[in-house]
Amino acid sequence: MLWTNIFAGFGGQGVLLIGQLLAYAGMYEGKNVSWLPSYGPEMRGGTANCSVVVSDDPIASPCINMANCVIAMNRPSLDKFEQNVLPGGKLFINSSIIDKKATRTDIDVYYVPCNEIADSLNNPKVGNMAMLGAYLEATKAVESKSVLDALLYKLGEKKAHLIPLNEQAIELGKAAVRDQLK
Amino acid sequence: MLWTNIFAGFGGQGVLLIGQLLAYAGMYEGKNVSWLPSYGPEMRGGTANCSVVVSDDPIASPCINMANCVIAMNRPSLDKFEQNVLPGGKLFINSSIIDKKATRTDIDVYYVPCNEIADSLNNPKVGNMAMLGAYLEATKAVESKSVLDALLYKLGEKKAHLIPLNEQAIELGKAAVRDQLK
Amino acid sequence: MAKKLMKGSEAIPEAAIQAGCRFFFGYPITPQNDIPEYMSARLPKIEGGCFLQAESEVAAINMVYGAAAAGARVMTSSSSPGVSLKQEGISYIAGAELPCVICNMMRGGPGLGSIQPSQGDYFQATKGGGHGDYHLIVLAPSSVQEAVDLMHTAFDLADIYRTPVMLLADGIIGQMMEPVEFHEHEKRELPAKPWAVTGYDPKSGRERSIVNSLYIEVDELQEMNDRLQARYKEIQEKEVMVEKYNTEGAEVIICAYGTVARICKSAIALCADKGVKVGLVRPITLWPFPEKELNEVMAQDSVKRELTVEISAGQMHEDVRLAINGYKPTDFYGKPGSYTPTAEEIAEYILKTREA
Amino acid sequence: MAKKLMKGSEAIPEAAIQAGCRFFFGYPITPQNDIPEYMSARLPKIEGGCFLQAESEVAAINMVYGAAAAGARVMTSSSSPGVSLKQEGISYIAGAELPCVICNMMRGGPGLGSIQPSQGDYFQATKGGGHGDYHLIVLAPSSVQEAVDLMHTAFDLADIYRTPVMLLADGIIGQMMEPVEFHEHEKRELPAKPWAVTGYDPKSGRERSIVNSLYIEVDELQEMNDRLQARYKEIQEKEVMVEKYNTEGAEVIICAYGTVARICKSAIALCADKGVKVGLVRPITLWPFPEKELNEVMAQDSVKRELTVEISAGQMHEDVRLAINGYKPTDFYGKPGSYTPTAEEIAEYILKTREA
Amino acid sequence: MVSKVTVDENRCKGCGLCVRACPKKIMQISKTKLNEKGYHPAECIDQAACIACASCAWTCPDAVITVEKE
Amino acid sequence: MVSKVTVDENRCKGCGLCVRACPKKIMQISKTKLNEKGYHPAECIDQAACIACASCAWTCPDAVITVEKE
Amino acid sequence: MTTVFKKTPVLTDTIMHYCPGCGHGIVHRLVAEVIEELGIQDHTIGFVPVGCAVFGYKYFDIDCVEAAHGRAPAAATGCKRVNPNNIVFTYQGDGDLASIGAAEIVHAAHRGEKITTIFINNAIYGMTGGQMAPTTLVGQKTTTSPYGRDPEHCGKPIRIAEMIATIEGAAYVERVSVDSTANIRKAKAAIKKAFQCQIDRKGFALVEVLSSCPTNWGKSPSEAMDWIKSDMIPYYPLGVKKDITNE
Amino acid sequence: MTTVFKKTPVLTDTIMHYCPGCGHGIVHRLVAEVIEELGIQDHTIGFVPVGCAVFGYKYFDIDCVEAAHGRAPAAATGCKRVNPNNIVFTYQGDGDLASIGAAEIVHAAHRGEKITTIFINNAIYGMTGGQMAPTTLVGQKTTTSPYGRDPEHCGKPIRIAEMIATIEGAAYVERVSVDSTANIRKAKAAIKKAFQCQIDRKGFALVEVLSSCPTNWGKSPSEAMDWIKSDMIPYYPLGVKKDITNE
Ligand SMILES: Cc1ncc(C[n+]2csc(CCOP(=O)(O)OP(=O)(O)O)c2C)c(N)n1
Ligand SMILES: Cc1ncc(C[n+]2csc(CCOP(=O)(O)OP(=O)(O)O)c2C)c(N)n1
Ligand code: SF4
Ligand code: SF4
Ligand code: SF4
Ligand code: SF4
Repeated sequence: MLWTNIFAGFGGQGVLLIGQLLAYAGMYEGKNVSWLPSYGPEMRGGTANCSVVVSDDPIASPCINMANCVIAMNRPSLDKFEQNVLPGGKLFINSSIIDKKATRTDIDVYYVPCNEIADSLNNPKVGNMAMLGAYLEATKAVESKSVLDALLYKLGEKKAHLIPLNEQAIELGKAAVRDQLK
Repeated sequence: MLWTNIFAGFGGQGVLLIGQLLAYAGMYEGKNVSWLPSYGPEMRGGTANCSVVVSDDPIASPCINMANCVIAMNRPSLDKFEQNVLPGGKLFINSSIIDKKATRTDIDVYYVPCNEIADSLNNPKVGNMAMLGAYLEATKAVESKSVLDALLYKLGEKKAHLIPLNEQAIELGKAAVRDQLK
Repeated sequence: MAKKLMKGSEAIPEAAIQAGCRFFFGYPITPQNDIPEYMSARLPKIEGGCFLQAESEVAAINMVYGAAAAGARVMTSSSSPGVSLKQEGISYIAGAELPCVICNMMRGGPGLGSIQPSQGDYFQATKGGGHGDYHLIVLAPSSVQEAVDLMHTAFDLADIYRTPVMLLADGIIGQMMEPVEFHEHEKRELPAKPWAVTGYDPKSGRERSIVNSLYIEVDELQEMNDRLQARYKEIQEKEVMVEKYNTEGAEVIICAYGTVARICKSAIALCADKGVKVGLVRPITLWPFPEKELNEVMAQDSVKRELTVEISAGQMHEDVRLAINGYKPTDFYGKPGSYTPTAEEIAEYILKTREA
Repeated sequence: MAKKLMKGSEAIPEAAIQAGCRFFFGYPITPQNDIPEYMSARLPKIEGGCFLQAESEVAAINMVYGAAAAGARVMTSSSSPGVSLKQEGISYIAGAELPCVICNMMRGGPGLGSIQPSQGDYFQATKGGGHGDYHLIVLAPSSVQEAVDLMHTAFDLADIYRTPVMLLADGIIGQMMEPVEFHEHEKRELPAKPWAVTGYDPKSGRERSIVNSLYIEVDELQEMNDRLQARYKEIQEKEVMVEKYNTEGAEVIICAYGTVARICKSAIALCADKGVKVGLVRPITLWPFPEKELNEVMAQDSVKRELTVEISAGQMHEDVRLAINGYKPTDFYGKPGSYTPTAEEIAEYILKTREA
Repeated sequence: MVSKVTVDENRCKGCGLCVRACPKKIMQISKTKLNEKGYHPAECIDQAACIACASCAWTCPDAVITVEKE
Repeated sequence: MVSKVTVDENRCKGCGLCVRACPKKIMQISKTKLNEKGYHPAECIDQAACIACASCAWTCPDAVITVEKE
Repeated sequence: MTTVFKKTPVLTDTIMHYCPGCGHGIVHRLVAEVIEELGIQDHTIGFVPVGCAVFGYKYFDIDCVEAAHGRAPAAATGCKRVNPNNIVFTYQGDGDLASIGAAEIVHAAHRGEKITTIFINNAIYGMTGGQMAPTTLVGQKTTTSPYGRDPEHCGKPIRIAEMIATIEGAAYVERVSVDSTANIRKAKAAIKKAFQCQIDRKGFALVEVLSSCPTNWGKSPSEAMDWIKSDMIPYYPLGVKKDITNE
Repeated sequence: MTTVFKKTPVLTDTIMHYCPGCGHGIVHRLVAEVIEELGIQDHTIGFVPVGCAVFGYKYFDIDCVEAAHGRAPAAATGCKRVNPNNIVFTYQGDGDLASIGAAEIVHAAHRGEKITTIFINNAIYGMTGGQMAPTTLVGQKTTTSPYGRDPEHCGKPIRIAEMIATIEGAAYVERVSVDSTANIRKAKAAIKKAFQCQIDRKGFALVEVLSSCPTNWGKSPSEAMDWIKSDMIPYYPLGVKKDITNE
């Protein structure tokens, strides 16, 4: 099993974090993983993306051009990375703020209303977790449990109380795509 | 015609100068010439030497290991460079301060009492010119006239009055080896 | 020990510390700032450890010189323009026969260039960017774990051969997170450092230590150079490291190092999908270059040609050509600057040039 | 004009001045001090000329950068350790596409080394001691007259290709006196310098000049590098200079540059005395290296093998091997450090290896 | 005296230094507007009170404020 | 008081700084002696007049002077 | 309506890349205004540093050169010597000038180089992500002094203006600040004087500007300005450190 | 007989390569005597420069390191940080310290590095054949200022002691001279104090010594000493520039 993923969005949307959580989760499950952020001038420009690989076999390249999955949290990310989904791959679109539909027909596309989900939980920050939930549901790349373990590690004990909220977001994200699954 | 020469002595003995005069003289006579001083730590140590090539043909190397002629103005120079005379070549020894004889038998050796000649002219500085005279007499590499032209150029008009003195030294140097010629 | 997900530029300084490095002198430059930052947090907490931000790269390498002269395990880190500034100092360290580790996270050049990954400093690292006939041992990791492991090797080789060792990586290695394990490292036998300047007691009988690269007499300088060359020869014989991947029976052999080599592995998979067997020879030591090992692979009848892939105008490709010496065709794919080629385009190039 | 007997390190600055150089920034270092000293006496007497002793080699090369940016013909000079310090600056000048001339009178290394002649900086000069994919045009005179003539070439090439040009010489060239003629020099067509920073008047219509090597976007950096590579290709095609000596029907071909090449000529005469015909290919441009020209000579049936002679561990020999690419044997004679081989020992080596 | 403070909204980064500088306390960061770059720009909430001292403009790091007076 | 100034002649470079420094003017550069290195060494011409102030020794750049006293 | 204040045309229309509230923007504007007011736009050459001001050439509407990190004074020297009638200035950060470029600035002053230097002291390395500068205050936390700058370990901050003022060739040296409108006005006057010093060929001129880096200080722009006043100015006293322009 | 004066054993028996009457020899002796008197020979490390003192390691009978030109303060820093109990000093010329090494000395002082620097100001580059130094006096002819140093062209000489004294981390800075026996005695006292400052861990200490280069000044050793007095001291006033060792 080999999952190559690109997570992309605005700086504040937490795409680097959910990418990392996926990598941690994979590692906890004994898989090979890599996480690679883009860095440099774009960062000042306010957009961010990272490549995450989760694989049973040793990872060849951590640099991903064509990915199994692309997660687009905002419009520029969709515009930029739609073309990078491998045929038969999956594209996740934050439908709350991307009013455009995907143009590709050779891939599976999932629309996730991340911001709405976050708003429903009264916390604008967990939109990214909703998206991660959707990704988990559609790919089964790793277990939610592993992701939550990873989150706990990242948050530290002091912020452990935030776990349930994030878990809810993940669940709602999963639910959001369940009927879109093919 | 190719003359390769090594001039060697103490720092103050003017060996670099007579080497240069030979090079200038050769140039005035339309020959190819090169002059190369040794530089570096030895200079601080007080000894000096230079390699001078005078040639009808373009000069291959200005760096000389084995020379047609070696001019030794002091004992260390004799010790160091006697072995560098080509078989059949010429070795000039400042017999005023070198009490040793040459050991080589496959070369022509000339003994020139440079300091005595200089003293006889009441000028301790012209010992080097006496040696140059001896060299000219034995090799005929260039004309004395060219050497004196070169000297005039080096001295400048203001010191032109020193020419006759130097000419005398050259002549005495020539005389000193005339009967040693084979 | 459990695996940890770590950024290369945090794992590298951690590995250095575990390898016994207690002194770090450096100057900030993107994309390697995590290294000094990590050191600045860790070293002050370690007995006898010291992190110092130098006033410049020139000062940093000379601090390394002084600390190495005092017998310490010491390291500096920088990126391309900063490494250029260290060239005089590196030549001095080589000439004075001092051990140290230098990390270069290459970025795009020449000049101020960019802060994106690059492999444009291969020549500088392997041929000697400074003056005189010296070499660095140059290690090129292609994963965070390997960077960690090579850090131990780097310090050991430096001590054993009394030579500066360079870890030559691209920005990707630094920025990437991968699981790493800090396992116990095989201990090599390390020489004592009687030459270090630690204080000379005339009564003690030990000789005076003089750390120096000045040999004003031709013969003395020759002696020093002969010593260096003999050491280089020994290193070439004993310390070559290389990874061979999928080489057996391959039709094309890729030669690539660092992250690019991993992209090539993906390209190899893509080629395999098209039924073309491609192998990879990945030098881990760029100097000494794995000449023999490359030739062993190239000698196979199956192998038709070689392809070097680099983020450069083809710098390592010269060493490949020197190794292969004309007996099989070689080719180059890559660009100078900061453009990291994709697996797809490499595969495409291999397939295309195959038909041609 | 009549011939004058001149030291190389006085003839070189005089030639530079005659080639239109009006600005010199340098820092003292043996064995090239006559160059700044000569400049310090001459330039203040020339309208608009300026000699400045910089506080360091780093400052000197950056003053060169600033003066070149302003459109001047400008030069600096140093010797090995000093040239190492200039590497960042040289990479910047290459990246900003500025013309200038840099002189390196090589001395023994590595480190402080010695002040005797050496050829140990060939790699630094030709492969790029600084970071990134750039090249210098590297000119290697073997006589004072040639140094003088090459000075004109150097400034012209710099302007035409907007690139730093290095005069790479050994201490012998600097210290030696030979007759020189300062004859009129063939004028090449030189481009204007609209890119120079001389003041921008928004009303004038000319574009703003920005001298820069920062290209933060991958594509922009690529563009700059492509521009450089295209220029390098053109230089390789058009500007190779080489001397062939006694090559026709030779059995052995020596490849050597600078003063060493002249010693080899003496060695060739010694071999001829023993009835062995030896020829010499002397690269005058070390970069671009005369690959084609060397191969033309090597292709002769008479030629059995090649021998590179250098005061180094065999740096140029790599370029020779790359050129010959294995189709005839090559060999190396020389030592790293400061030991200048004699004609006699070179001849002996040739004769001995012939028998073997 | 009639004065006018104009903020070039799309160049404003919402840093608030003009707010801090204004002696009349009539500059504020808009809570509603969002410019192209995603910043909440500054605005003058009481042009009439402006004394055209240009303190805001002198302080603005992005030179986005123009001050005019009769 | 009996003092003694000793010059290590073979290490002396004949610079004359001791001559300059001596308040009693009893140091001089030898006109006759020549040492191994070719220098005319310094010498004390009047040991009896020496007051052992060691001015010469303090000044000597080559540390070749030893001064003793009873 | 008359215009009381308007962006000077010597600043281009490009939006500056600086973080919101960064002092660099203020100083850029002041420099540009001074160039406009002195009428020297058409023969002024700017040397921008490696540091946050690395893109300065995009903002100053004059001929510009990007200098290597710390070497702007040397590069500017080369340029000024070629065309002595040009007005040449360097714009440098504290990493650039006070750390790696310490020798170059000392020697530009030592030679009495007729150039003008605008020196932005923001007590930190901005561009590279907030490392310690030689100007970082005692106790200040940065990414390379995570426990706060410890003077026992790496000394107390260096006062560049005072140091440069000891050098004969420096004709005019002043320290100013951009923490308040009043100080910004004074800063502009100082910058103007520093350019005038060059126009009058008096010698080297340097203006040290205490400036803010809200991003790396972890403060809001407004808090950052307060911190200049409360913490920086007490250690870095404002005022003229040397002025021989009237001699 | 008792010995009033005798060569210290901390100087080796090797004959120094310095020219006759060169001030370097005097200062070497003073440094060696101080090391002897303080009883620190067995843990003192000397960092010698590139300059005429390049062979210093042959003369000081202690562990020594040859530093790159100008970089002795950086190299010494590395060493001192490794073994803080060692006494580490640099011995540097004016080309080395004031020119190429200006940044390194400023920052050794800035960090309050606990090392001692002996700075030989002989107003010229000795080793390389008499080029101009930043300390060359106005009007002084050197091989790179053949018409005499022109302050309009390259400024007036730099006063290092005064400049370094402005830096907080410098604990002790004094300028002395070796032109007379009296001044040599004072010089020794200053050198001793500078080492004591390090032993007491007070901070950075620098002693600037006005010294002679008869060879490149074209003067006899004695004339050279006179010239220090007549020409150098008036421009380079002797005395303590900073002393916080009692604080
Ligand atoms: C030779 C070299 N060393 C280091 C760097 C990395 N670098 C870029 S900017 C900078 C310092 C920035 O700080 P400062 O000069 O204070 O300016 P600021 O960003 O705070 O305005 C550094 C170290 C570089 N580009 N080149
Ligand atoms: C990087 C480098 N630049 C230049 C030199 C050449 N160099 C050797 S000593 C020296 C200066 C000597 O002058 P100073 O420091 O004043 O010492 P002095 O000889 O007068 O005692 C120079 C420039 C060098 N060795 N290395
Ligand atoms: S100071 Fe300028 S950038 Fe900041 S909020 Fe006010 S108008 Fe906007
Ligand atoms: S001072 Fe010393 S070296 Fe000089 S003459 Fe006197 S004894 Fe000799
Ligand atoms: S990092 Fe600091 S100095 Fe740089 S632009 Fe941002 S606020 Fe300004
Ligand atoms: S050149 Fe000058 S400084 Fe050097 S040893 Fe001679 S007199 Fe002393």
